[in-house]
Amino acid sequence: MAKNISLIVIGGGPGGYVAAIRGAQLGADVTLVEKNRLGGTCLNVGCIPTKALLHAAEIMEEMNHAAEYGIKVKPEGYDWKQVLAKKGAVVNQLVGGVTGLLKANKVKIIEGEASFTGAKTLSIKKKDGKTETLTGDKIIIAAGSIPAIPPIPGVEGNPACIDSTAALSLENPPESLLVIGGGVIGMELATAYNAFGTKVTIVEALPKLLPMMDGELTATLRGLMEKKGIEILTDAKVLSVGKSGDKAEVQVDLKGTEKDFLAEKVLVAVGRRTDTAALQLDKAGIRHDRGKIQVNEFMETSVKDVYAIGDCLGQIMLAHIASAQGEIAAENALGHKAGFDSKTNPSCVYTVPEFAGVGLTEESAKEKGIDYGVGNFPLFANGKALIANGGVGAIKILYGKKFNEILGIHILGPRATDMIGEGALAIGLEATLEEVINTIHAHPTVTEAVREAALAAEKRAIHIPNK
Amino acid sequence: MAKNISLIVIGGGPGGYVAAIRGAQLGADVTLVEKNRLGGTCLNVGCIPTKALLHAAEIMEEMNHAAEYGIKVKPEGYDWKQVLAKKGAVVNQLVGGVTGLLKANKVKIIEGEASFTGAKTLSIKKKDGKTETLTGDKIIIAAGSIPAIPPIPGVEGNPACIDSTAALSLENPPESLLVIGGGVIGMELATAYNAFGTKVTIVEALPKLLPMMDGELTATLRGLMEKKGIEILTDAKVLSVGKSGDKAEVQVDLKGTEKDFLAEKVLVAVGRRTDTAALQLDKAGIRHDRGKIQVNEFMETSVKDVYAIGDCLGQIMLAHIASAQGEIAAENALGHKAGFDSKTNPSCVYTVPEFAGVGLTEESAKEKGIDYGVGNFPLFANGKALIANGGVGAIKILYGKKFNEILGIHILGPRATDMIGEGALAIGLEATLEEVINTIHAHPTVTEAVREAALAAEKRAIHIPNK
Amino acid sequence: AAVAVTATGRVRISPLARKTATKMGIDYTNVKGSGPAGRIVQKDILTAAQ
Ligand SMILES: Cc1cc2nc3c(=O)[nH]c(=O)nc-3n(C[C@H](O)[C@H](O)[C@H](O)COP(=O)(O)OP(=O)(O)OC[C@H]3O[C@@H](n4cnc5c(N)ncnc54)[C@H](O)[C@@H]3O)c2cc1C
Ligand SMILES: Cc1cc2nc3c(=O)[nH]c(=O)nc-3n(C[C@H](O)[C@H](O)[C@H](O)COP(=O)(O)OP(=O)(O)OC[C@H]3O[C@@H](n4cnc5c(N)ncnc54)[C@H](O)[C@@H]3O)c2cc1C
Repeated sequence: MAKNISLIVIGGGPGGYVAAIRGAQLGADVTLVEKNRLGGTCLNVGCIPTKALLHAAEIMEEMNHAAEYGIKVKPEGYDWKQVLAKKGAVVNQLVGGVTGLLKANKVKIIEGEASFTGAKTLSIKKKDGKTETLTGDKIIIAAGSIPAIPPIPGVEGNPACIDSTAALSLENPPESLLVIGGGVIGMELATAYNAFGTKVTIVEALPKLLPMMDGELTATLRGLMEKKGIEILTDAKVLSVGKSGDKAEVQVDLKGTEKDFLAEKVLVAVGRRTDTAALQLDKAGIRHDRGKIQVNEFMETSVKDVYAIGDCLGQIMLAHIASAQGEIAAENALGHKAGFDSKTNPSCVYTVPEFAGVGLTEESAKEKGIDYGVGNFPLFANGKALIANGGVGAIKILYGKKFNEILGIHILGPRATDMIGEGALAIGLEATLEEVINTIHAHPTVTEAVREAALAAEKRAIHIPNK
Repeated sequence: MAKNISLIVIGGGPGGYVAAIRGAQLGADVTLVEKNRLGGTCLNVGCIPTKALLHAAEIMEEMNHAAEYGIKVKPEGYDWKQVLAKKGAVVNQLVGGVTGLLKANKVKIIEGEASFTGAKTLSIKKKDGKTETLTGDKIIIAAGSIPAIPPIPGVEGNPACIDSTAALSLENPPESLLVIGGGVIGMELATAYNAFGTKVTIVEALPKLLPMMDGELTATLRGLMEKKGIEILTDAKVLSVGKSGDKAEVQVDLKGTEKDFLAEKVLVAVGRRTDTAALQLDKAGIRHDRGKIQVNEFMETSVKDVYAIGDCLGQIMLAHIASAQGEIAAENALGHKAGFDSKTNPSCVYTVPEFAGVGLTEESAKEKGIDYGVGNFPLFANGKALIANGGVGAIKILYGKKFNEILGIHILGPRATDMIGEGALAIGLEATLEEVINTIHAHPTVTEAVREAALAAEKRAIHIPNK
Repeated sequence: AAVAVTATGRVRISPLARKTATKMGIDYTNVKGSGPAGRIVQKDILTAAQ
């Protein structure tokens, strides 16, 4: 019997564990090295715990609106310990699931930190104190990322300043929270704590929140969040963080004028940086740009047989991208040929309502000089949305003027993050407006509004007047 | 200027009002005749009020589980008047919307009942008592349907026996409810009243509930509903309905043995029949099968220039089908050419969790002798579903063995009715497993499980072991 | 229906139609598409095969 190819995967996040499983499926002897907890950022301190917290927040909000629907409840606040316990239970169940799946796929797990000592040799500082040398036919790096600390005076070492990880395990919702950064993480945690009664202020240096998302719908979302009492400042730069009693005092430059804000906690959510320092990439000769590993579309690094995927590339930092790249790297490592293409990549923001987009935004279409048209449909004209959230939100389709091909779909509304699946498939299959229109959309659903947005593009929407 | 084509639409439901708007968009002078309320069954006593009631029911259920998520509420029951008021407000808003849209499209509305007096002439018995004769270049019949009363002794005239319309406006949730018929309407109203504390029993004559839906997932749903305390009997025939005090006594034949059930109300939900008696179809020579109007794929009846759509065909009785056919009929009436194809038609059931399917079920694939394979993915292995409902449900993909083309997608789980949009598009675009797999599905969403089901079909699912 | 070949010379064809054409050895570049926006669907390939 021929010897199996040996594959080492560094990192057990959604990039690494998926690569390990896919590698095992394709017949490799797989070893996975993880220095912390299986599941990585995503399962332990990222996607999953934020969404668990947001789910509790959503129930909290729903309680407050129950009377409108004729459901009588006396809201009695929350039991924060139980909120965290439920979140922890979900995380543990999923981490347990991943552990079980790795075992079922006969992946060998080493608990420890890997560093390169040569092109294909690793030294593992194990949790049990021992050091092990490891070498494999193929290596996939999936080392992920950690919160970036911005060079703002007074942030580092300040106990009032927390990162997203700490924000997911606070002892109690703070009475006030200032969020530095209006990206996805900042907006989601702002949404969650706002529901738990925290006074939230978001400070974003750029003129626009959520850089990946369509600007028009982002503006609508901003208005909705402000209506809920979240204060949002854009074009606003945090100058420094100081102390005032047991609170943080945050100096903000608001287009030239300085303003001070007091907050019990300051969430620093300005981005994430790759966690590649410990890897000693240079010893292997792996090309990187200040810690961001460079790869081609096959996820190959500059060193033969070494691949890299996910957040440690410092490009699109999303769990499903890490997983998609993980499958691709494993396939290429095992002699298949697959390339990565981000065109069907959905971006989701778990605000209330949810926000999701795929393909080009109006901003990116303009930037690329594409001749595009827009179909817009407001959700107040959609029966299901009206029932679900009073009809708040809208759907927007961008299409190419020449062939009517779908360039982008953007959804702000209930269930947006799941409805975007249709949009991604439409873009993947190079569908045109006609094909979306010819697909029957069930009544009463929010997806009907996707079809209506396509109809609106052709000035023949049924449930709104066509301008 | 050339005279516009005149188009008469009979019926203002989702078939008729959509046909009227589409006709107006294409330049016709449109008159719509409605004997009752604009919006038809769907808006007034169908899709919309049931979903509004179910939304309240869902909040009710959520309250009971809030503590698990750390949200402290004291459930204090419901205010039924407010439940109905909220439902009524949604209905009125949507009916108002339709009325406004018809006006904006310059559709002339006549309140009255239409009957044919000749091939293309109608007599309208108006609400104001007058009679008007109407004739048009083109006529679209969208007369819809009404609840069928089965020939069960003791049902007709029995005040304890109600139809779906009455079930949507009860003075109070009954203490007990026996539902005759395990179709969509029966299952949805059972779900709603169960949440409001009614003791519900469903009696279905056939061996299977929900005839349109995939059997395996239907069985799962049945188990979930039974766990909630709903009693479900299949292969069970109601023999007669009698009285016992102020309750109805229902005699049921359970595979040979007779059993009696007491219930405060008996919901008769055995199906619907076309509402075409008043139309006097024979006077126009329109071919029909006991009131079901016969049409071809262009929605043309046997009489030139007369079209029929929606429930009055007695075929697929769904609002989105009526609307789709309405657009097609209007286009054909106005000189375009469009054919109706039901292959992308999604079927949705608003139970908890939701249930939706598109394309072939396993039953129909077998019946057609198609060589199919199945990919199955349970939602307990999906992070978002785990957060949303504890991971209850599953996704199932049927594909052709020869080309891997998607034949059917079936979803039991949170948000199923909106997620089926991706499935319908996949079938409409003749996608294969590969395209679904190559489409990136966002994390954490329930739609990831659609991709996993496709992976499972190829024995390479990531988050479950592959058998 | 429009011709399925776009101005850029690409053929608009459904995945199932493409697989069917490959399996049956049919050159689909000149097949007329009957799907929405002129996309070639499986039916067109089966018709062309006759
Ligand atoms: C608060 C928050 C919310 C988020 N929400 C979402 C969301 O909703 N959707 C979404 O798509 N993305 C979300 N993300 C981003 C997502 O978590 C990441 O994109 C994803 O985890 C990246 O996966 P990865 O496998 O590349 O890296 P990671 O998940 O970071 O995993 C890397 C793993 O490698 C290990 N490791 C690193 N170096 C070594 C070494 N030298 N030796 C051994 N082990 C090592 C680490 O311990 C870690 O476990 C969120 C992130 C945060 C912080
Ligand atoms: C409880 C319930 C729940 C439902 N839920 C759903 C669901 O979730 N999703 C879904 O897709 N479908 C659902 N349906 C089915 C849906 O309501 C029908 O398929 C849809 O309304 C059919 O539309 P239509 O326009 O053909 O007929 P209808 O909506 O029945 O409209 C016909 C209209 O024509 C009028 N009319 C009839 N005869 C004449 C005449 N001679 N002159 C003038 N006017 C006339 C009637 O008054 C009526 O307003 C549900 C039905 C019920 C009863």
